[in-house]
Amino acid sequence: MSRPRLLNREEASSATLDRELLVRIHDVMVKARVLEERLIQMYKQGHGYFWIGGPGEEAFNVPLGLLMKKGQGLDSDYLHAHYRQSATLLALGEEPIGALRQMKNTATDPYSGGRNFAGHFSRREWNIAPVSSPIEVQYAIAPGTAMAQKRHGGDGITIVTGGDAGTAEGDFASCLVWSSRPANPLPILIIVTNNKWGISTTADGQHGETRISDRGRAFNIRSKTINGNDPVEAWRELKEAMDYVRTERKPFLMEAMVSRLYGHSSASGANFVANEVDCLKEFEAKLEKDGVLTREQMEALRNRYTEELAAAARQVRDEPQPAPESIWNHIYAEGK
Amino acid sequence: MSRPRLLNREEASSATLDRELLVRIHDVMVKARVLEERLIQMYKQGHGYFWIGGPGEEAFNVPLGLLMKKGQGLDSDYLHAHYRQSATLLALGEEPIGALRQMKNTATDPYSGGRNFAGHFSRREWNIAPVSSPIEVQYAIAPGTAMAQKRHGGDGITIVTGGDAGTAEGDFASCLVWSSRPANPLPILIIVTNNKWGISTTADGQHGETRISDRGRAFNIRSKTINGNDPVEAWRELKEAMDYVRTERKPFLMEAMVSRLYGHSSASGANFVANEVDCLKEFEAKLEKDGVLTREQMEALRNRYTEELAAAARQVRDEPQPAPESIWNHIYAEGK
Amino acid sequence: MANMAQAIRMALHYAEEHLGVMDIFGEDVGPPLGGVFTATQGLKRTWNSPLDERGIIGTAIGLAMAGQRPVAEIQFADYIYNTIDLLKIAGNTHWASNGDWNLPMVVKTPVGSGIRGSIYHSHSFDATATHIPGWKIVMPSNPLDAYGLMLSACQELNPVMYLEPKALLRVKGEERIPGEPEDERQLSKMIDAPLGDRSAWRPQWPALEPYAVPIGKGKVVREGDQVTVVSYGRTLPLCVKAADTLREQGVSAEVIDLRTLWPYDWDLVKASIEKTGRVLYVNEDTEVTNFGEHLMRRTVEELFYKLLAPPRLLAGKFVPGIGLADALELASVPQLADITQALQKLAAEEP
Amino acid sequence: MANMAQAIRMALHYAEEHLGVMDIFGEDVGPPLGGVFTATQGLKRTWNSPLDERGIIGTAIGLAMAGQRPVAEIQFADYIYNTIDLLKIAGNTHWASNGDWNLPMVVKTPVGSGIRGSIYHSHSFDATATHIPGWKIVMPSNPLDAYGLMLSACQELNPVMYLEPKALLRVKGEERIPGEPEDERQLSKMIDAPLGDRSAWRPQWPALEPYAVPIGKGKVVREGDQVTVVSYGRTLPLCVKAADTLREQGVSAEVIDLRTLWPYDWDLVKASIEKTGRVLYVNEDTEVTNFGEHLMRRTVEELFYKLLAPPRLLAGKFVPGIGLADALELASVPQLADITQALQKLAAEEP
Ligand SMILES: Cc1ncc(C[n+]2csc(CCOP(=O)(O)OP(=O)(O)O)c2C)c(N)n1
Ligand SMILES: Cc1ncc(C[n+]2csc(CCOP(=O)(O)OP(=O)(O)O)c2C)c(N)n1
Ligand SMILES: [Mg+2]
Ligand SMILES: [Mg+2]
Repeated sequence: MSRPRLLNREEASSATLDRELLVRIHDVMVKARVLEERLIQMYKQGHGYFWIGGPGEEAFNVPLGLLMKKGQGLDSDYLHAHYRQSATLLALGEEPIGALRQMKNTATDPYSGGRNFAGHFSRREWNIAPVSSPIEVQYAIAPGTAMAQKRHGGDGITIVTGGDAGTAEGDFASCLVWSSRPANPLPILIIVTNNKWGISTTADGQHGETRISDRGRAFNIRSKTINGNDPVEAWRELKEAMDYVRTERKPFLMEAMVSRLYGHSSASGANFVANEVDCLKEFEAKLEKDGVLTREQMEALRNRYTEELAAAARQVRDEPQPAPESIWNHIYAEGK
Repeated sequence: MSRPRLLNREEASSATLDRELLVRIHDVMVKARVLEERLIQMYKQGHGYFWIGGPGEEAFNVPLGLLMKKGQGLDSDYLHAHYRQSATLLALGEEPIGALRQMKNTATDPYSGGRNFAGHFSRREWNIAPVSSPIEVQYAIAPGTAMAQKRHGGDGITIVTGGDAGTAEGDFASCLVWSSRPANPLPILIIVTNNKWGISTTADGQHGETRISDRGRAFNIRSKTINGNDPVEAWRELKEAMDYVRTERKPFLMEAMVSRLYGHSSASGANFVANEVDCLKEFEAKLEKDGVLTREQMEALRNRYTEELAAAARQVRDEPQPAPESIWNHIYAEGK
Repeated sequence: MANMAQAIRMALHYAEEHLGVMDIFGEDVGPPLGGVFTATQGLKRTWNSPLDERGIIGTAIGLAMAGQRPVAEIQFADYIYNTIDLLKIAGNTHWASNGDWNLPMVVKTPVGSGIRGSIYHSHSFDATATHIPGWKIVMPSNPLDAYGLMLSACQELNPVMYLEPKALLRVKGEERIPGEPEDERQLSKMIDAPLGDRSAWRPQWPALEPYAVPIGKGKVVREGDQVTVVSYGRTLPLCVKAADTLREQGVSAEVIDLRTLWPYDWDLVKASIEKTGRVLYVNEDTEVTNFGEHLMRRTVEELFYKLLAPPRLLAGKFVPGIGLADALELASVPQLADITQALQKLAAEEP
Repeated sequence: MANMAQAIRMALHYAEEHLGVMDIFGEDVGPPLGGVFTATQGLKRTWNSPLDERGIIGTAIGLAMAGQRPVAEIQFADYIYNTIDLLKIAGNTHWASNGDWNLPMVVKTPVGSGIRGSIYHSHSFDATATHIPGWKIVMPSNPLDAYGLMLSACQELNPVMYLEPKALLRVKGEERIPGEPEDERQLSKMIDAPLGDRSAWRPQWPALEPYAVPIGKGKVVREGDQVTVVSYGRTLPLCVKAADTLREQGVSAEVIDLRTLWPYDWDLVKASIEKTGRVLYVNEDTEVTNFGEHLMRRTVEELFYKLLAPPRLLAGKFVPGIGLADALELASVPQLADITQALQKLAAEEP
């Protein structure tokens, strides 16, 4: 289960990307959706206290992960993510059971040892900065890794993601300022996933901008708004933007329009929302129509992941909770 | 000395504003320059611990003050200023001796009772919000008064000013966000006085923007960069912008290019800088050339203000310092 | 009886009707949600702000300058820490302008543990708030006090920090709020927003009456003469329970609800310690540079020779966060058993 | 002898040469100014940042994630208060990620009164900093310690807050920094930037040697057995002077320079109080929810029955700012006479 498998090597007839790639994207999208649905179910069954995650953003987040240069250190890409990024982690090859462990706040939770909410990934080995709950702080932090990469040379870049409502925080502006300094422009891909919501607040009353990406233009940052519900467009646009950042060593601002398929979080019920575009559903219709995958193949895939995740959830159920005295662990790093 | 006098009522031949107005602007500009020079001298003679102020910004700040609707409450204009705004205060009719008192931190200091640095005005009676040292916080605060004015109706507006370097703080972005919300656009004139410096740091390495005013465009805020060294242009542009804000009840972002004629503050020596445009010198050359005022008239005016300010400085010298136990006064406002 | 969230909502309704409050705002404070804890449902003067805490506090300051008596909310105190400079400005504006300007404004924000909030929905704010001069700081421990303190806060001429113990927001009171209907189901029908579509819903407010809990006044919640325990917020009801348990064991503990953290009711606390000679301070903020340490200092400074035992503090462990797993949260902030034990020990302590 | 600003500069030079420090940055930290207190003149790795404290702390965190060992400056601690959330994140990242990430970074910032800085160039930061878990916090009171603490800070695996008592930055030391030339005029010629155009100037660094003041170690600066005074930063030399005056009056005071505020050298403090039975804590932060109150709590908790008099705190008055006029500043934060008096009184106190 560690790497998305390539189910079919024939060329897709009418698809706009290589068939193999379409299948691979679809595979991870399904896996990510199934993971999030499992997390929601865990919450509803009392196997976790809080859920927040990224169902509805898979079409964007999967290409992002597949296009990242995975690894540790300045030659690889850094990701400063928010809490809707599970699909990106899976696309990088992460085992989904880690997310279940965090949901159940077990001692085995690989991201926080049972300390943090679901969706708060951290994996230094892959340059995944720890997700922290305060909105938008990652935008103030990301220029730091980008600056180190700029000095280091090579083609490693920094990627930072966050939501649309959060761009009202000054940290989003700080990111634009620090990334575009003539003294030292940074190799950073600044991403906003725009689902048009901040919890219960709709974007239309709060955003004077026509597009959030317009804010980059003022800084002479190359900027674009894309349809994040289409994995083909997302792949192409991300590839182009990342190539630009990698080679030009300059910032790029991308706004991706996405959906929020289960509301904000468990605090708002975590129920499926019917009136949003479901990127997976649309993609599957397209794959079927184009003859890339059959309905049966796709259902088989979903069933397999559903079973795998159900098994993983059962496994996690019996894993130990952190011990009370463990609160004292890791306050300070100690000499190695 | 309370109101700028009108020295001459004839029409200016080639001047682009009404002659009376030109003379009035010139009058306050001279007075403001002389005031700042006096403050610097006080500092250098040990009659104050720190100087910061606005010599070099008079061509912009005087028209601003003259165009403001002076008074208390929602029907008048609010000013959330930074520390280079003496000329605006004088244009409103403020007595310059208050600034000397603050410089000498006397108990009679009308703005802070000897507590705050020079240039930190406050006058509730005229809607002049207290200047506070932290850069750019006024941009986060100003939307509040503008919002009250919007609800109140009428044509009172809020004006906020600050420096170019400070726009890197998130509060500048907050101001743009809060002013341009589709749910409630605000009657606010957002001003940046761009002198191309932040203490010792030049703008060229730090600003990816071509013009700072471009940042307003992303929010669909009407925005403009003007030459703040020309009082005629400043008057005209400010008038137009203020009319727009007053009547449309919408935000306007104005960037005014100005000079920093005595360096950042006394911390950097407070010496005259030769290579910056001196708006007063240029304006006087123009007034002379256009026959609005003669060299002699202008020198007489300057001499008069110089003497008045010297006398005021002597007066302030003997005024009492605040008493130690006065630190306990005004921690809380008490029922009236 | 009303719960604390309903009590706050009713107080804000009273304030928008009678006290000149013109803006009740913050993230998700307005319709449709009416606040993540429902404390602002159905009010007339609410509106949703951008997701920008600095803008929220800044705008509140500006509105206060313009005399609008704003009530601004920070959704969780965990997210107030990028605004400390602005809070300091709000607290120093009157002083720095030598009395020229004053800022009648209220900042309300939920604090503390108790809802499994993990690292970022469990923060206390009392230590940080009490270190900022120029504010008045209140924190109710029951709905009636919540109502009375909010009414007082909305009449203040100065900035008031209104801390809401989130673990208690859904807990019902034991005393009726003046004007509250007898039947709590009726109250809920009248003022709680329905599930689902709320666009047509309007609350039916009961005929609320004014009621003041004066800022600066604490309250003796249990009288006793052997040991004093001073607390506020989430830990206050636990202190009461502990005192009741102790009483069964023959130990008489006096429980003081501070209610106002600044300026606090030292006369009340002092009189109690003079009587008992023993005092335990309880709060759940992290214990280093903690407001309880200030109270201990004052105690030692003024009452050293009257003490029968060292004053004690029971507070949150000095760790970087409250972990999500139950065991972590319970080990991090004072629980009932911790308080009971600490009181027993203190009551029994001999040199 | 070098002054403290020169000592910090030399330490940073050592750090950029030998300890892997790649970025020394902040507002006006780079050329031409080299910092508003000259502490970063002539260094290779300095650069001027945008005027954005949140960006400065955020970027430092990012650089630390990437292993660059940044030294970030906040020009005055007065302007750090919009970054408390980020400082908390820096302090909790290791813990929140269960040990996955660590952040080797230093934040330096001038603190305190003594330069007629008025409301916004006089702030202390010790109370706020010590309330943030996960940081180590140091504050030198002389150039040699400043040098040694900076070298230790730059070798830490964790965030270090380096507080610079601004009143002491221009004060010369009594002990030589290892490698510092004998003649202080020569040192100045070598490493102080000239007035006027500096574009062609390059410093000539002396052959500096490593020297460590370990984080967590205080120092007994004057031995004594009748009363203990514990301080740090600006007030430390005043405590020494006060102790010397008292000695002439026949009172023997032990003076401890804490040097590290967190984790502090409790063993040293405790041993001294066990000897003297009397302790005065001195700092200049405002006195409510003050770090000295934490030290007092610890004292009472552990040493109550050994105390001959109540422990005392002398700190800044709880007012919204330090006023510009001399009388205001002197009345707001502890001065020599205040310390001497407090010590005299404490030494003489009888129940
Ligand atoms: C600084 C801060 N303020 C408030 C919150 C509470 N909060 C959590 S998510 C959220 C809305 C975020 O909206 P957006 O940025 O659009 O991201 P989305 O959840 O829609 O992906 C809010 C207000 C927070 N976590 N951090
Ligand atoms: C928040 C904050 N950070 C730093 C400072 C120190 N400081 C005072 S003025 C200044 C430069 C301001 O530059 P700019 O905004 O361009 O205004 P100017 O002084 O040029 O008019 C700095 C860094 C401050 N006062 N406030
Ligand atoms: Mg959103
Ligand atoms: Mg400037």
